[in-house]
Amino acid sequence: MSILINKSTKLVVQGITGRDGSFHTGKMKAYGTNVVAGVSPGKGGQTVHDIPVFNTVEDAVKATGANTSVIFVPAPLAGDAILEAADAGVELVICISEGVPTLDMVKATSYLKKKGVKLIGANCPGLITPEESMIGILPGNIFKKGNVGLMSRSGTLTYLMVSLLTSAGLGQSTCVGIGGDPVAGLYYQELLQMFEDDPETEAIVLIGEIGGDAEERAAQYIKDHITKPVVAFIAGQTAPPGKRMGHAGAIISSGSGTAAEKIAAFESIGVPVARLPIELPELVKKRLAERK
Amino acid sequence: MSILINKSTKLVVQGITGRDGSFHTGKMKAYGTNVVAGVSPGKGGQTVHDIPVFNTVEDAVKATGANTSVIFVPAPLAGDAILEAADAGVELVICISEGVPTLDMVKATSYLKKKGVKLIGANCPGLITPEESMIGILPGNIFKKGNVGLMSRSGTLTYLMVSLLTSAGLGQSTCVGIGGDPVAGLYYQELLQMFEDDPETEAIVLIGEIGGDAEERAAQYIKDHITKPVVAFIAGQTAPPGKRMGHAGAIISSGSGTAAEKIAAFESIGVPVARLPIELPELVKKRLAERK
Amino acid sequence: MKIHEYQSKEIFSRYSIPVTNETVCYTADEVVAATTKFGLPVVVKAQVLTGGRGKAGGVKLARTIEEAREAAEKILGMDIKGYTVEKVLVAEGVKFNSEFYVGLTIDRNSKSVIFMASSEGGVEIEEVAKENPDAIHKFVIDPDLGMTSFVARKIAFKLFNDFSLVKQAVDLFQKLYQIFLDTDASLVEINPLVVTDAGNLLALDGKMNFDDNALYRQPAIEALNEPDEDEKKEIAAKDSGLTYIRLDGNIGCMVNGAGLAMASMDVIKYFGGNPANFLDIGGSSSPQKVIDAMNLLMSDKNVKVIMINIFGGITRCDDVARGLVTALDQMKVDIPIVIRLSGTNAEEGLRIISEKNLPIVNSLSEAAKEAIRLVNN
Amino acid sequence: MKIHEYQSKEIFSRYSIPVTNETVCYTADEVVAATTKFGLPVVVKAQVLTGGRGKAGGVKLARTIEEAREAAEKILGMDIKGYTVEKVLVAEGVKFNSEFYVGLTIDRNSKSVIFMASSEGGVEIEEVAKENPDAIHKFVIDPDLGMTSFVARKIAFKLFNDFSLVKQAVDLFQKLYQIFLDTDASLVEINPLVVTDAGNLLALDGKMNFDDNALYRQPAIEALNEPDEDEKKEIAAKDSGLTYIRLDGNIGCMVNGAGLAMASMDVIKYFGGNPANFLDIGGSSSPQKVIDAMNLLMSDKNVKVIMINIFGGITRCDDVARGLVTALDQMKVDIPIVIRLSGTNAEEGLRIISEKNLPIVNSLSEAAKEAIRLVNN
Repeated sequence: MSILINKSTKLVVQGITGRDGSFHTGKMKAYGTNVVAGVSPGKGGQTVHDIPVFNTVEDAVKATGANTSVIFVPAPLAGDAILEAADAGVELVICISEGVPTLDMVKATSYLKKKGVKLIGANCPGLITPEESMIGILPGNIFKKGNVGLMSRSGTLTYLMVSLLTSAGLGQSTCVGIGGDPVAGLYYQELLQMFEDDPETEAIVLIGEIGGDAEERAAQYIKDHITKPVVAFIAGQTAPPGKRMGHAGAIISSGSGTAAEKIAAFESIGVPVARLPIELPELVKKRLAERK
Repeated sequence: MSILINKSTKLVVQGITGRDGSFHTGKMKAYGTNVVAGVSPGKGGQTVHDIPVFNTVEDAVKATGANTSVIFVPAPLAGDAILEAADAGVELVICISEGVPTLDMVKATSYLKKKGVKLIGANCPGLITPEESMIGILPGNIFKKGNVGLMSRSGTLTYLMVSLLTSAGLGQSTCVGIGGDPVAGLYYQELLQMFEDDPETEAIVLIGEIGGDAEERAAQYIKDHITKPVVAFIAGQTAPPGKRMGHAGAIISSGSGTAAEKIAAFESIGVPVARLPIELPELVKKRLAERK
Repeated sequence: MKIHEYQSKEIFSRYSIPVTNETVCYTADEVVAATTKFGLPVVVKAQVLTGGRGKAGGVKLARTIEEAREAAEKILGMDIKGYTVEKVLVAEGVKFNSEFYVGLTIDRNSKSVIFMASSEGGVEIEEVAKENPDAIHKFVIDPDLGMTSFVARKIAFKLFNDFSLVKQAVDLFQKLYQIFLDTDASLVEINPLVVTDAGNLLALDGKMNFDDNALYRQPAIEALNEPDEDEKKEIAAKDSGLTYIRLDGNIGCMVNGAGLAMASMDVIKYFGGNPANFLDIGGSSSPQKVIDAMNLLMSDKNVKVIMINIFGGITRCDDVARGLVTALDQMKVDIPIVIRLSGTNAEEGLRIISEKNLPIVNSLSEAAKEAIRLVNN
Repeated sequence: MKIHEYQSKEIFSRYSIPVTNETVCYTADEVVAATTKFGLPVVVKAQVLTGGRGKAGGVKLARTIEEAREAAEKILGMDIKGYTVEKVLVAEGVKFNSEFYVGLTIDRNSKSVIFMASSEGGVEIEEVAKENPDAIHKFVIDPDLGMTSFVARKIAFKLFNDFSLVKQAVDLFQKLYQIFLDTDASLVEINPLVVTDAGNLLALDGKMNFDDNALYRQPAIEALNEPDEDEKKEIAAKDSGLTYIRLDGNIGCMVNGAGLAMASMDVIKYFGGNPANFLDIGGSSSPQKVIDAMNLLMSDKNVKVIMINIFGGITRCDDVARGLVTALDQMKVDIPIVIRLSGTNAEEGLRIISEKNLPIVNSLSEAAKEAIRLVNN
């Protein structure tokens, strides 16, 4: 088991003929992800890495039975690409594109909710169920099959954390990068519940960052609904207020959204928070040991 | 039993201070309908027929627990009034207003579907569960409690049909005027299923008219899903093509939507169609007798 | 409400949808002048608010100035289905290699705008619908999404293989949808939409109908209305809250409700009579409406008897009765009247009317039979 | 992106939202002229792209021409939180009897636009939020519905009892929402929205922020941008695909990914160092980006050591390595560099870089410690 994706995931890549789309399709395929189709309007009939390209997602889904889509199109086209994927009947959409206008995401998330389609991102690195399926831009070699579920607003910070976990012998059930934009798809709560319900996941790692109150809400959700051990890390402990740290979300405004507040929220409900990345694996092991 | 409304229906009247709203509120109350609130922006705090008036439907629902709304506002405001009712949490909205722009109805029906709220109308006379609740502009005295479920695209034609049924000793479980506009709320199929599921309804009368293919679709639905006896009547048997007969829907175009086609659709599946209104009660009795 | 081809294409132009170079002309001389301006060949097309002008000879290709003048002289003044041609559209001839159909209308079943597209353009779409329904692609437009790029692209790929045409079509489809919303249209059609020899999409013809219920917020559209004589009467009726359609019989009908009005006509016909009109006085009546309705009925000289059939609901029978009494006081009504009243405030209505000593009947069938008897007297 | 009060109110005016009579001035003489034009009293307000100008003395009421000149002279050139006041807004004094707050922004939790309204206007809304959160009414706007009349009415009735004010507010709220959508705003605020003695709503102040991701389709908004020196550097960086924020330390950081960049700063601080900047070279890197990043780091004279921390994903380590090698060939880099590379194509990257003989470390903690050691040498 795992969450969201596994061996039976059939992936369509939107924007497969672009530089990044093509490159990462190769990487995904090499990892073992079942990439069944690509989409690039006007390039239907071509192939990329031996994968057939279609003009529309609808055509791709009809021809290949794809049930999941990953999006690599330029930001101005990403909102429309998300809508197209949902309209074509996939169950899960992962949007890698960075810089998507917020109002496009407002429209997209509203439509996907109506359609009952799950979204991850935009502006996210994707997700992986190690040794089964990797979707997005994650460096597959650092992941290892195991029992830690991980979710993160960050991309490369996730890789660092995962490589520390893997080095410490802690494999992962599924790792999800939820993205750093103000309006995004699945968030901590939904993923926490999925990991809680997943028999293969024994501990959950939550990697947060400054800005907004998603971590505080997650802490509340953990208190109310989660029985499995959770360990957290918060990036931006030393970030100055009022400056946007890359992610649209990563801004501390008016004395709220600080790392200190988030760390306090977790620690007050017994979720340990690593101060240095390198402390994380030990905290996970400790919590797992306590449980047994 | 009955469908849609009964003794426990708590009604709010939108546009209660207008001429028609006020007049028909009095009629509904006199019939025994449980009218708990009225709405008229800027007139909150007043009363009409001893019924408290609120500025918004939300206020009315919060204060009175109204679960159904009827709308008597001018057509340009009706689309917004439907949205307001659905947003405020009622389960059923009946829009009496006539002349509502079609695109306003497109928006309203889409929103109500998302919210799971039922709509009847616009441009309809309302509905009645005799001796329990009457909502709209129906002349209550012609109805009688019984076992015939009736649905109609027309208003006054319904009254004629009902008075003929009542005179013949055939009471009604619920009678619904679905309205004659191109885009409307509940249609034949949904109501057929409700009557099928209602233990009190023993026979169903469907009153149609020229234009569109709603009757043909209803015939197909009856064939596939309805076990109770159905009798039909189609208005406009002699209407000339290309002329819009009052209802936006009642137009015969390009040789489709004619009464002859609709009558044929019903008769081909064994649903008898009255040629004159006065024939209807006998057909109902005959079908009921055949069943027993 | 309908508008002419040239008016539809003026709206298209305002949204940068490519249309032919063209101008509307009222005389043969103007046609010749326009032809000279555009260069040969030109197409001369009757502008009438009805279909079937092609079959009636209302569209002609002119390869010379003389042919243009001849075409103008033949078409101007021509009668097409009862409409007299008062103006023609002169359009520059265009070379094209394929014809498509695109149209937007309201779909009752999905309760949404529906986009129809077909590679079989240039012929009547109703015929395609009958003979080869699979050749018409239909796309329900989610009102929350609108005509987003991917929807337009999905449609465009059904019609075109060439990606340059797909891109033009996406733009054009999005504009058509915007026009539909902006104008409260009930139909927007391009037939044919052609691919010119230069590889560009072009609207060769255009058609728009509008939602009458929304005209109150579309003054610019309403200003384009050119009602014929019967329609003027219908519009005047509508301004009084009445829906009136003139027919060719002799029994004037006044009914409340469209369904009941149609059923009343059906019953009259069933018993061998001929209704002179459809007249729905609507709900929410006031006495004045009844007076207006009586005036309307009396203005039709064919009417030999008046049959009033009212079933009160939102219409109150006492209002109708009061209006009728006032009308009879104000105007000379020298033909018989048959009345049936029931429903809301029927008793009060019957009491009011009783002073005028009019024949009151108890059922629609009786009313129809009595009206027929009176007209045959 | 932020704009000034006067620019926000110009946008409001374009949508017929009533604002005070006002004009922007750059000199005291202009302020006197504007005062003469409007009549006394006037309010002179600093126009700076930061909050808290009121507390800083940047807003003054002038009851005489002399007071207006004095106010202008005091405010122009004033420093507010590091921003120099270069222009003031002179606004006609208005008599009003109550102040409200209305604002629109994006709500992360509902993933929608949210409308906030409060009867406690005229003070900082953040203070109201802390001290009396119930005084702020919040309404999530369904993106499929938008600010329909009933939604605007629901909000308006929370603020006003007088129906004339409700009607004005409904109109104003609908326009504000339209502005939000039309301009891709991230914040639209009127604080205070006042009721004048004449009983009219009036926007006394206005504030707008915009979604940087959408500026590409908002050229008119982007043209209003007035970046300060640091922001200009940040914008130039962004044009190269880099996100750069200058800080006051001495360890120059080059990291890929915002989260990792923040964590790298945290680790440096944890071990007692001071980062000179936040620099995210983003995903989808090309060698040129690394060259641009190196130039940016070297342009800060405080930087004593450079720490590069790359975890390849969409960023390829070989691209970074190639860029770095080229940069070192092109420019004089006389300070030490500490490098950590892992992830996509890390081996190839390390191979490329090995020719330059740079110190390569294996973990972030090690990198931070090494950088600190080098800076302390």
